[in-house]
Amino acid sequence: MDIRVQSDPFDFGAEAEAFAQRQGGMGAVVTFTGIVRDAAGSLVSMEIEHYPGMTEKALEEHAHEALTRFQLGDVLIVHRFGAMRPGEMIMMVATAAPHRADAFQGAEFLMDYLKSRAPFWKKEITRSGTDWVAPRHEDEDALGRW
Amino acid sequence: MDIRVQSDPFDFGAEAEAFAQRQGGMGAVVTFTGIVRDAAGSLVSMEIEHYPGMTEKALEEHAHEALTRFQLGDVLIVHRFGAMRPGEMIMMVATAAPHRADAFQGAEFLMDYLKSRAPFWKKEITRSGTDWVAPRHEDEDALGRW
Amino acid sequence: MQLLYFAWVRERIGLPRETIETKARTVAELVAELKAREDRYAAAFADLSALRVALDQELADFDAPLDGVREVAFFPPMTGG
Amino acid sequence: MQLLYFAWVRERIGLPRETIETKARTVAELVAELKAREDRYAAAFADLSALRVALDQELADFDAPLDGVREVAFFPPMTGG
Repeated sequence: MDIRVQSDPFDFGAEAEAFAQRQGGMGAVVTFTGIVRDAAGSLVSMEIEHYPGMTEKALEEHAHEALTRFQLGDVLIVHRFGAMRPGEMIMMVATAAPHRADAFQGAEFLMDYLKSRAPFWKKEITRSGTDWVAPRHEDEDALGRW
Repeated sequence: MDIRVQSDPFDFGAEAEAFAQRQGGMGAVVTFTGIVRDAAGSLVSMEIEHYPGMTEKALEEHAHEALTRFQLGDVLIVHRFGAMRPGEMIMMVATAAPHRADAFQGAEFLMDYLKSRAPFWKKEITRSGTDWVAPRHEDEDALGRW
Repeated sequence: MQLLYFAWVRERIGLPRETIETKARTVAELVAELKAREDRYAAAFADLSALRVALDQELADFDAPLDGVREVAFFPPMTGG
Repeated sequence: MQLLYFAWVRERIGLPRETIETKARTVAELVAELKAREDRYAAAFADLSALRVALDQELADFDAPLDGVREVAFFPPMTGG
């Protein structure tokens, strides 16, 4: 289990490759990457605030639950905070399991919890002003399936 | 859309990174990687046979269906054939979408079709003999949800 | 007791953290106390349904007791990932 | 008509492909014709539920017609991924 909360960019390809390479006996590896998206065409940058201390704790709890619930062999979570530009990677998770269903479900479970239960807040700086990102109903609803 | 059927190994990290980097406007990238797994501890190698011509056609059809069905921005499929040792990567898929639910579903849909509807056959060479891998009921059942 | 504020809660109150003395027995009592203090607190806590609270870094409800709690954090719904 | 065999179908029959002349109107008729030929074909086609067929590189059923079909492939259930 590897959990990192950092302001620096991370190397998605290298992280994904290293994660997959160290999985002895696992047949399936799933990764998810979140990228700063400029949906309206006016985003200058995104700023992510977090709650140092609680963030790591919450991510560890979710990772532990995913490990046991889906019998994962391993979990990786990297989440950035601070300022990012459109196209930059915000975060990634990776899961490994003997079979693909568990690897997929583990990654989706982690993402659903991370979206609405880990203390991160996104602020969008656009050409017309700044705004805290409102939570999406879909994200809260997604938790209902677990 | 990028579909490759090859005997050579592929560089998962580099493919995943390049795929994620070229997704303008997509907020979510999911990758799946299948790895040769030595469940019984006696696997010497795995050999994958395929049906040249039909393989590419089937993968393209599935990729097209995933693209429209889940409104994906892009799809990558790399699948190897020939001999592989335990720990080697057999294949990968990657999907990109504005939001994570579509990226996850697109990747799972592709995997479910690829497992049971693309013309690949696995043979396991173990210390005690060789055997064609039997299809798993779970894999056929998984198609039912789409 | 240490109070922490994040995102627009922090912006409305105008500070990221403060140390207070309180006799409040629950989060709700603490919120009532803060709202009575100044307009900027009243503005930050106007709509509790738009707020979340963590006690010693664990998510909690507004009717949770404060016995033994050292750190209370208020923030909007989380938007990570 | 070109016939292709894959995986253990190929191994049981002992060759990967062959060209044949046939008047079979459906896949099922073609299978019956092949089974009557030699034991190795009878062995390969003994259990149709364990077999799949593709006509001109598209999956098909055993009762599918063969009109205009140039390539017929027989193989076990697929196990990719």
